[in-house]
Amino acid sequence: MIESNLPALQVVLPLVAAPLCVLLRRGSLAWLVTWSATWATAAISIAILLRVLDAGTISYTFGGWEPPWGIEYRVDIVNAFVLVLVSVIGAIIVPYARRSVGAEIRSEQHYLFWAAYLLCLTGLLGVAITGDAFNVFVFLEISSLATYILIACGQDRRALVASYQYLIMGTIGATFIVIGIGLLYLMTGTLNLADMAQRLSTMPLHRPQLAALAFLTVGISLKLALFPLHLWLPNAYAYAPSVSTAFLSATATKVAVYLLLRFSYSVFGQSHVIENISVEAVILALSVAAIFTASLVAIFQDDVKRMFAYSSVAQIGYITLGISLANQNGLTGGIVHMFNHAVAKGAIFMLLGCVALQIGQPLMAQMAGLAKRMPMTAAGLVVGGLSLIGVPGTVGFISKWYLVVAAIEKGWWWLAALVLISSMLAAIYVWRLIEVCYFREPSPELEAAGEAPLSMLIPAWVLVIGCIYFGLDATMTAGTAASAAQSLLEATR
Amino acid sequence: MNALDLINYWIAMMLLVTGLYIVIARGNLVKKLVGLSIFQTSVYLIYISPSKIIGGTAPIIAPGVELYSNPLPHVLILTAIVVGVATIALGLALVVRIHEAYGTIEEDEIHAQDQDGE
Amino acid sequence: MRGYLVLRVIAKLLIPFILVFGLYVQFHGDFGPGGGFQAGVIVAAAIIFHALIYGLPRTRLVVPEWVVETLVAAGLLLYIAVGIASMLMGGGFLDYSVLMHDPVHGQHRGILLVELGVGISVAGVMLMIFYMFAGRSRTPDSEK
Amino acid sequence: MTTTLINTALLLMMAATVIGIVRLRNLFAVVILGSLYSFLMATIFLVLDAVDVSMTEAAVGAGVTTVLLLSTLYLTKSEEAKPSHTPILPLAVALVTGGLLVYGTLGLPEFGSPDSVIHQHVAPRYLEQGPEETGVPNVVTAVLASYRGFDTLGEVTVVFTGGIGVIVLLRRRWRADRTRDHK
Repeated sequence: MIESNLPALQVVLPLVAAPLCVLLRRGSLAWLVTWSATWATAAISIAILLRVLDAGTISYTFGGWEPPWGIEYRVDIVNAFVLVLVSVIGAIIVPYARRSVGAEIRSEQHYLFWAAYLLCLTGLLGVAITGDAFNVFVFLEISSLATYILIACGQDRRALVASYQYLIMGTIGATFIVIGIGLLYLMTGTLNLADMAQRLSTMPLHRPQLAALAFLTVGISLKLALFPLHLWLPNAYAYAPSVSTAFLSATATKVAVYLLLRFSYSVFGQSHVIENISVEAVILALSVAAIFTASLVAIFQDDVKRMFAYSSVAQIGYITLGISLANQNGLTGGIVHMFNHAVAKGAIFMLLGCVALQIGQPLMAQMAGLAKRMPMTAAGLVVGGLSLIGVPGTVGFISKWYLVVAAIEKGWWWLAALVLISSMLAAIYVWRLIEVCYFREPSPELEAAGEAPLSMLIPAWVLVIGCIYFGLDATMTAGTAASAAQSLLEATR
Repeated sequence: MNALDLINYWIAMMLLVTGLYIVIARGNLVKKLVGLSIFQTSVYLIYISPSKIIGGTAPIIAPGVELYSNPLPHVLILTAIVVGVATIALGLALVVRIHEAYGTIEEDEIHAQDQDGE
Repeated sequence: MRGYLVLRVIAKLLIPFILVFGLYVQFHGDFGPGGGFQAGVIVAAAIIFHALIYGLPRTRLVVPEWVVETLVAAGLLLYIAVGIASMLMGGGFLDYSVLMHDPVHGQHRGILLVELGVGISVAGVMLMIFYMFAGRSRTPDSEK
Repeated sequence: MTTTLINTALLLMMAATVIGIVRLRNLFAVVILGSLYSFLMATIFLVLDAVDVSMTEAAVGAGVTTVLLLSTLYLTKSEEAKPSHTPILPLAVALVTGGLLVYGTLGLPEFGSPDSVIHQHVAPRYLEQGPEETGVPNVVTAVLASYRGFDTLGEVTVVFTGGIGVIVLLRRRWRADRTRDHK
């Protein structure tokens, strides 16, 4: 019974835990519920991935109504990969979060924070797993509303403004997505993505298809913070509680990227739209712009969380760059970078949370001499930073390798050169941090501080070790990404 | 395309443009949310208008009625309305808190205060 | 509002009717327009009406905040519980047909239950939002 | 014919209301116009046979949203500052979006007649077999709670999330707050 209902449980488990947290009302009990639910969710996602690798696409129907009348969950290798990514990161953060949340959030709000965390996870998993267009919107909004809460919990008053701005931008994005889905429904009469793709493939090219593609692309780009629609992201990440930042930076944008992949390849892949217009060229240009602009801005930030938030915008640029290349290696690079960036950025923001526990909002000047007082934290930040640059032996190298190879395959040497040059920019801002942490005398704030507690360091270091392990042996990650890329490309004409 | 749809779409488009314009152009946090809500409702019109069949009735099955309007868009928009109000409620709660923290609900003044603070 | 006798008497008369209307909308949603969501809003409106006439402190005594918070979670849990029950009885998630011997009866039962869950949660959330906004006092600045 | 007329009249009134909302700077007036706007919208849904949607829009748009906006205004400010920016870029963005929508919708298949694709593909099953399969004559309820019941679970979850958010943001810290307020 559990076996056949795995896809439903994947989403229902964190969902049922959220109201339980509210009923329990005690922060520590809510944390225990969250802990159990997230780890079980992670286990389910791995079981699903194994089944998909073994037996191919899984379809699950709700309420016993066969698609397209009922809602269908459809898991192929692409979203199985995303499910594992999201739920494993979601689980690793929970043990870490206990101390961090305890320090940054008022104790009577803890159970609500955990409910919001679980709801956000539910929403993200729901978007990633579903095979129904309108269901995408509903779960996207669950995750978005929960995200606004997770951001607004920050101590700084600017967290409120950041959350408000994200609410405005996010809702505009979601409404664009609804318009896109509406146009698709009016053309095809169905909401099931597979049915939709099949019906679109037999249609001649006409204008509503173009408009639907445009609305969906812009709406999703708002959610994934593609340049120049990224303006909500830096403040949201900078002023949110450390746990929220770590979780969101690792997962939320990745799910949006997945959605872009799903619509542009699986839904529109066989229609006549894709071959007639060049969305790729636009996304390519924006990705390159994102990488360079955001990296440059990151160099001049004094708030370290904000610096890495801008770095996130740049890193998302690499992911969309891979997607826009639209060949085997490019897509593999984009997909594997979803994973690699999630691991590296998750580690960095978790370690910054350790710093925040000791000294509050980590500003560059206050982090001087970090290595002397918090050596493990500083060392982890260095590994994470090297991954962002793409130094061989770290995960970042794997992603950039695929991107450069893909660019060269297309004969675009200039693009390969741009990717390498942009790594220099990342090196500059990472070096700034290393210089401050290792070659300065400890700041007055750090003078009395010691290393963060192990309950926080161990989960963070699990991700740090992930940065190195998956950088040395990429057969698992890049292998899965490659077969995901292949399955996406096969779906197109 | 008959006249009914044309006027519905033109007005929906006008509402959409106006709503979006209010959201982006205005600096008052409450007015932005009003604009956002207009922007969202305009989309409801785009969904519901095509569900109507001329000569049909509401989709509640009754004896002697042959032609019903399409229930599916109705269901979708019911969901969308509820999602919309949850978003607006959250947004307004944020506005109340921002007002308490900054003493203003004008975007410019908030940015000015944040600049001074740094 | 201590002095408004007419308002208070009429309110006392009206509130039960509003609640009954809410229940009608809740349980008649399968035959006419309506359903859990609209019913939840109506029930919440009745209680908010009570608060407007008799004052928030008295309403908080009638319907305490912790009850509302429990309702918020309970409605959602009821909905999920129906889904899990159908899963335990051998169907898929939310497959109401397996809930009773006759699939159509099962469907009808399931629909009533989940609509009830929707109604409870929506009434709870609407009331909670009202409590939260009304419990917030004006900041000094806004009174200028 | 009468339907078309009523529909058109309501739509034009809505357009006028929205222009009022843009121009007015007194936020109380804006909120009341917003409430009127929602009522007009609810009436249009009624004309278009969407009775359930109409009821919800009246309860939510004209009711709940208006009450929430009014309480926010009570807690904050009711006058909007004069706009200080030149609104060319926002206008351009909004117009491009609207233009794209017109571009898309004008190419859609014909509506209003029972032959168009949305009345042919998925919906007929709901109308023809819905009452027998679910025992519920209101097809909207049947689709909402059964065929697409999982969406509705998501919808309740969104409401739940919104409620949690409002509690997180606005719940008073009773003791702590009082002492701080007195300082």
